[in-house]
Amino acid sequence: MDFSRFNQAEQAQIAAMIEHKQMKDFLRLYSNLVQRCFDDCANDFTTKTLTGKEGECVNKCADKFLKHSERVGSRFAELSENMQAPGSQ
Amino acid sequence: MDFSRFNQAEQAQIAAMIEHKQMKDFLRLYSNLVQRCFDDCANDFTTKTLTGKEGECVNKCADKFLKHSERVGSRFAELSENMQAPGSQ
Amino acid sequence: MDFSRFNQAEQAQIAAMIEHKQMKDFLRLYSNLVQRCFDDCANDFTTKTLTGKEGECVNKCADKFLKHSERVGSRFAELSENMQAPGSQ
Amino acid sequence: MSFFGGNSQPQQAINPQNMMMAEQELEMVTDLFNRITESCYSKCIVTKYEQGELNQPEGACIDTCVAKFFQVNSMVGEKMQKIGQS
Amino acid sequence: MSFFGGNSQPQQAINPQNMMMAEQELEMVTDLFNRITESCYSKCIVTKYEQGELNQPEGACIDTCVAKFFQVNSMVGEKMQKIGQS
Amino acid sequence: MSFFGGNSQPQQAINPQNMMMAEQELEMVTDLFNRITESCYSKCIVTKYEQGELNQPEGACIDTCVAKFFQVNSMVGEKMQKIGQS
Repeated sequence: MDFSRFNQAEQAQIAAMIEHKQMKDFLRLYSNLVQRCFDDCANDFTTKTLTGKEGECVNKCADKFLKHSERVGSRFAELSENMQAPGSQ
Repeated sequence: MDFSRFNQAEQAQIAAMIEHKQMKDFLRLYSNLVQRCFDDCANDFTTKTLTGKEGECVNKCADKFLKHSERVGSRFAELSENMQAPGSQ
Repeated sequence: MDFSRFNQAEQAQIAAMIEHKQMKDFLRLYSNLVQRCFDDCANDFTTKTLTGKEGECVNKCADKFLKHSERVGSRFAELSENMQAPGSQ
Repeated sequence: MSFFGGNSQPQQAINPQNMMMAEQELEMVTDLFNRITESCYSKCIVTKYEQGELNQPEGACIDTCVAKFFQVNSMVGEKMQKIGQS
Repeated sequence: MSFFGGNSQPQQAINPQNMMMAEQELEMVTDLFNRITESCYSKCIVTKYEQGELNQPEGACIDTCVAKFFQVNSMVGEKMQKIGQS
Repeated sequence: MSFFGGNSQPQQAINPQNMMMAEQELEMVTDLFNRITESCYSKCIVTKYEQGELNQPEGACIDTCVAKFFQVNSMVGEKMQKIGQS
């Protein structure tokens, strides 16, 4: 994203907007992770607490989920840059 | 949620925010219920009006959906309180 | 939707609101279409570029998706009007 | 504003409460439309995509599907109202 | 405002930062509730809808399901904090 | 504001239209990212979770998946533009 066409005051406000958005994005990632790993790992509803197996699954799922997000993020950044290259300037 | 750390003016605005949110939450519950019960019950697309069987299914689905939400709500309230107990004060 | 109960100044602001919403709705339609057609058509992750078959599938999917939205839109408009008929005036 | 006179067209006040109501109404209609579009796609569209046109059974299915969704919507609405009153 | 005196009830300032924090907290709790409702519906409710009541196994399943969701939520929270600190 | 002089740093006006455009752009990018993350998780991740690492096939699948999603996104974009012009 290239916001250089905006003036300084506008860019300052956009920066604040981005910061606020990052907080929201982080919370969204967190809730998505929890729901996804719960859905994929919790399957026994006869015991009130997570079984060892379920806990282990959640742990690995959380790790994998974060690594997946990171990897998508890297590819996304590369491809977005390429996409903008012909358009910018 | 404990908003006692905020001043009176802020608490008043938060109360208004919560009221507005409750209206939105109710509408969301309503639309979720409609979509869920439609998806689960409407399966015959050769007749323009709901068949008796479909209607009965929607009725029971709506009842079950509301009771499910209520029960989740009760458990949620209990567990949220427990969660905050050690942190507050 | 009937906004005639509002005053002129309010109606002007509602019109602006609707215009802004239409832009957002269009972007939402667009992203839904992309995700839906990607999910239904991209299945081979051994080649970095879309295969001919995948591309063709995306093309037809996009056409079908748009026609589906249009048809739902027409029916929706008809039924919404009927629904309001007894209430209005 | 009319303080300074000369303003022949009287300024109308915008009631924020009304704006919120209009916004909510707008959002409800859009949400309903989006949910119908989604549900009826799953119910009616064959996702093999052999052609880009809607074929006859798909079209007929969509018409019925939208009508039935509206019926379910009203049914549930009436039910909720009864619950609210009791 | 107190500059001009006469205002016996001191006006309290609303800190927009605080409002944003409260809103975010509110939204997180609602989001958590909505996700639990959704996940536990899929996990616990038999969608044949033979009766409108929750039967005993469904009810028991919901209780456990909500409890386990909270546990997963805390587990992941602690994990994320550790990652954040390292 | 410059009316009263003395303000060496000229105040720049914030155009609300520009802010709305920037917000929309930001939201589109985030939305695209979220959808890719979701779709590629379903396409590439084996949900048995035998280990917490991405294994080699999963990693390779993600790379291709993101690339193909971008391609579909452009394809559809061009298609929509053609429709808009005709």
